[in-house]
Amino acid sequence: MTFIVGTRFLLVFSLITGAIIFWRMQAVRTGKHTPQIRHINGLDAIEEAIGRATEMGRPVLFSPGIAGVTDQSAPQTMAAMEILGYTTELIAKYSTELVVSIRTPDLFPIAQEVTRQRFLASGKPEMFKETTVQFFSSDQFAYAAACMGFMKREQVAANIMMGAFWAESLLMAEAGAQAGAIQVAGTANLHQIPFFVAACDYTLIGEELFAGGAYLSQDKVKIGSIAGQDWIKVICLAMLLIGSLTATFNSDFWQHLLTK
Amino acid sequence: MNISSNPWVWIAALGSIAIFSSMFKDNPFYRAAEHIFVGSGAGYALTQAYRNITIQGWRPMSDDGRFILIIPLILGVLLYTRFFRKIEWMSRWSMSFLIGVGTGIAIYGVYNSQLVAQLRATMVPLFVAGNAAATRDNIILVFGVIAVLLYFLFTVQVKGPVKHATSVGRVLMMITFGVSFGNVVMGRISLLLGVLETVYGKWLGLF
Amino acid sequence: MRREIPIAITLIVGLTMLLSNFVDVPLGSEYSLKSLASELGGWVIIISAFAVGLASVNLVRIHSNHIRRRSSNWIYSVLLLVFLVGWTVMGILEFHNPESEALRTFSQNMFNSILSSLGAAMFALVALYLASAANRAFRVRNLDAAILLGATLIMMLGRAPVGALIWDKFPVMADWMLSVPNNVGQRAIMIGAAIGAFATSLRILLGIERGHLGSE
Amino acid sequence: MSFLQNMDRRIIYIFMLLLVSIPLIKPLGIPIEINYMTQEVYDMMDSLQPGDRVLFSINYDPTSAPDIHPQAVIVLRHLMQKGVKVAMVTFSASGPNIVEQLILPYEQEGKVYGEDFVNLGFIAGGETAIRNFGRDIIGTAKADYRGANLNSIPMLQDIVDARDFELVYVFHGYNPGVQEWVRQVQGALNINLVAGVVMVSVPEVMPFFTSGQIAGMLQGLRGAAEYELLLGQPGSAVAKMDAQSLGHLVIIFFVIVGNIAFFLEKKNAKK
Repeated sequence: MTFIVGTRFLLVFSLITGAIIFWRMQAVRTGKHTPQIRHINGLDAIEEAIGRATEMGRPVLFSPGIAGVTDQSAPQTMAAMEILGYTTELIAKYSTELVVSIRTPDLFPIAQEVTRQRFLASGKPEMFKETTVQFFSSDQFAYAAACMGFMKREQVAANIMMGAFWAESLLMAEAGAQAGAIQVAGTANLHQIPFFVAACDYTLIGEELFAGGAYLSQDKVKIGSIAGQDWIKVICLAMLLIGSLTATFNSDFWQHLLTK
Repeated sequence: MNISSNPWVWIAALGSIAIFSSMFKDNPFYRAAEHIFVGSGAGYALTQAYRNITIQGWRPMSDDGRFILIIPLILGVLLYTRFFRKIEWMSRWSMSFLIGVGTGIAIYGVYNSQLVAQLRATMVPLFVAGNAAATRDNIILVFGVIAVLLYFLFTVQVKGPVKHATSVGRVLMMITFGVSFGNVVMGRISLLLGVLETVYGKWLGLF
Repeated sequence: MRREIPIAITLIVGLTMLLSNFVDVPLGSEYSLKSLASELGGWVIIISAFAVGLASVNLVRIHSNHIRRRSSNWIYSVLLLVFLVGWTVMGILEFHNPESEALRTFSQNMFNSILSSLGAAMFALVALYLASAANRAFRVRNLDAAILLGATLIMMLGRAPVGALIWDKFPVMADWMLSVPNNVGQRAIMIGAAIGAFATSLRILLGIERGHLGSE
Repeated sequence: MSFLQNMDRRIIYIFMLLLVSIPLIKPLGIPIEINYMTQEVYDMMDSLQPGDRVLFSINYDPTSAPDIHPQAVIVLRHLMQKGVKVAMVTFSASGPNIVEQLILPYEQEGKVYGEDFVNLGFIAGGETAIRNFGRDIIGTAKADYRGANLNSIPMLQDIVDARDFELVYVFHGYNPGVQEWVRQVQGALNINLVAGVVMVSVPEVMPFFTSGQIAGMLQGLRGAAEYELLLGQPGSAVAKMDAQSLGHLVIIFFVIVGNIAFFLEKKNAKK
């Protein structure tokens, strides 16, 4: 067994942070710790948006981003799937129409599975239809064109965009605004956050997208995982401070440690 | 004026105009372009998929005897069990394979390029002798990153000075968003000019 | 079992991919951990290719239903299906006749004047949407909006040649904002998001998050 | 006032389209300030000697081309005028066509394919491909785009890896691009790397420039315009800069209009 040079710090760091998350999940699960998650506006807005769609009798469009489940953006897509699960429950509760637009074919069966199961769990399996999850196109801009056309023609009342987005973000958000939809968006793709902030009613920024599933489900284990994430952030802050201070005194020990 | 006689230029120009027409009103011209676009995209993807299955899966197996490739081929076929109620659970094997690869790649990828690399780049000296500007910038960088990170604490009730720090963090995020927005404008106008060049230049021959 | 097998597959495959970045272990005569990981990565291409077919069945079914029911706008569904089938046939013919110059030129022209130029036109729309989004969103309602607006304006004036005519400090300010405050926000959001992505992946790997695996 | 408050977006679009179109057809000549980074890249190119060899890595496709292609055009013209030899490779599937487009005018003018320039074609595999290509150029590319064996190409004689070029110029539209070249090749072989970057990616690439891993950087269409001016041959990029200026002013104008409307509305509400 050979360790690959340059990744040893990362290995140790992954193990430690993984253990921290596990530890916090256990603590919350067994009731030793009951953390409160701070308010996240964008997530509360999803119910408002679906409620409005029900009143207006118009559909809700959910776009889980244009990334798949097999690359570096997979966690964003999967976080979107968690939020989709919650959205589906609300849709079932209000009996509104939901359309999930898919760009990456890999994601198609997964999104079907998530929505079907949640409709079933909510006691309304008949609400899952062939049109609930629709493959729009695997071409980035053809997908955007199809979403925009759908929003305008169906006059969607709510447009929920969660996941990894690229240049199509503003196209879709502006088309939604033009259709008069309430828009809730969330992405960890930095370069696209400004457009969502400008064009949508609510935007989940970076890590808020990943906290969404836990926040919405109030599942104890997942909340424990969020508490663990806070611990990791504090560790990063400490590393940053120590690293900068040692750098101030001409020592690059810390920077080097990170590349071991 | 010297209108192009190349039919492909006509298709490209008319298609672009159809797409542009959507910003004024949903119209049949745009709908046609949209549906052609979606159909073409899907057809192209199917072609690529056929190519990939043949080149990466079938030929290496049948021609070079790499029989291990039967596994992904079977996993691929299993996806289609979704059409049969009784055995559709088998399609989850393929899905969980894909998700396994994705999460495995992502954990290393995001930690390496987004966390460790960024932490390292932010470990800068808080005092640069004889360079007041660099000292200022470095202090903004280190304490700014800390302030924004504090904003992302979800389960800790922030009070006192930390609360102020999170407000500063929010302000810094807004500046970042503004900068990104303003910076993108030029690149996007370039793309608009590119399309206008096709329409005015290549198609209408205005210049 | 129906639930455990998928979770086990995710865990084993995920760990293989993850650990191969850190260590290399010989596995039998043919494989090492690293080569196994790259083999699995190659399989993804094959399985994903099958998923394209699955997703396309959905597209075809939805649009054939439109046509069969003669729902409004069914004619566009015809257009979509014609192009879908046309491209597929053309692509497969081209693949099996690599020596045909005519086929290659035709498919390249189709690609350039349909897929490429429609994509470019969509992309170019972003410039116009930036204008309408800015008009609607950048109103000084509160401090946040004011800061967002200020940063955007300085940046735009620093980039466009006309900005330097108005005030020659704009380009300098824009460069500074890009390299200092912009970096602050970018890095911190990236670090936070990385931690979130890590935790999400971990939950999936350990089978804690399994909404995507459906019911029993 | 509610007219201004809820300004019909279509008015904005018409204004924008009209105002960027006018200077395209008839340029206004707004002066362009030369950024120091452009000057550095220009000087670097200008100091090359006839017979020197440069590698272009074309990492963009037709969709992102309008912001970056003009750079490739003008830098190539400069190098051709100086008698520098240019090999071009691409890691984007539609790249080989772009390369053919770039070299076509010089081929018609009488320069010789294989001696003055060569199209090494598309190499699949993203980051891994860049890594392999940087270390073993002939072995990775094998044949050029027109099917010739690389050993038979005169200008590639005794080329082994990326270090054998005077410099490598990466035209970056999207990834894989500059970051991959820096990570996989520059870091390991310490090559002389210059980056031409679409405007949108400038913030991501900037850190490599400040750290010195990239010797020079040219920014989007504006960088191309400045380069055209430095070379004394203003072309399409310079012409488009006026349209850029007007486009920016239109957006700023409508932001101001939006705010005026907003404040008047607020004032009315108070009364």
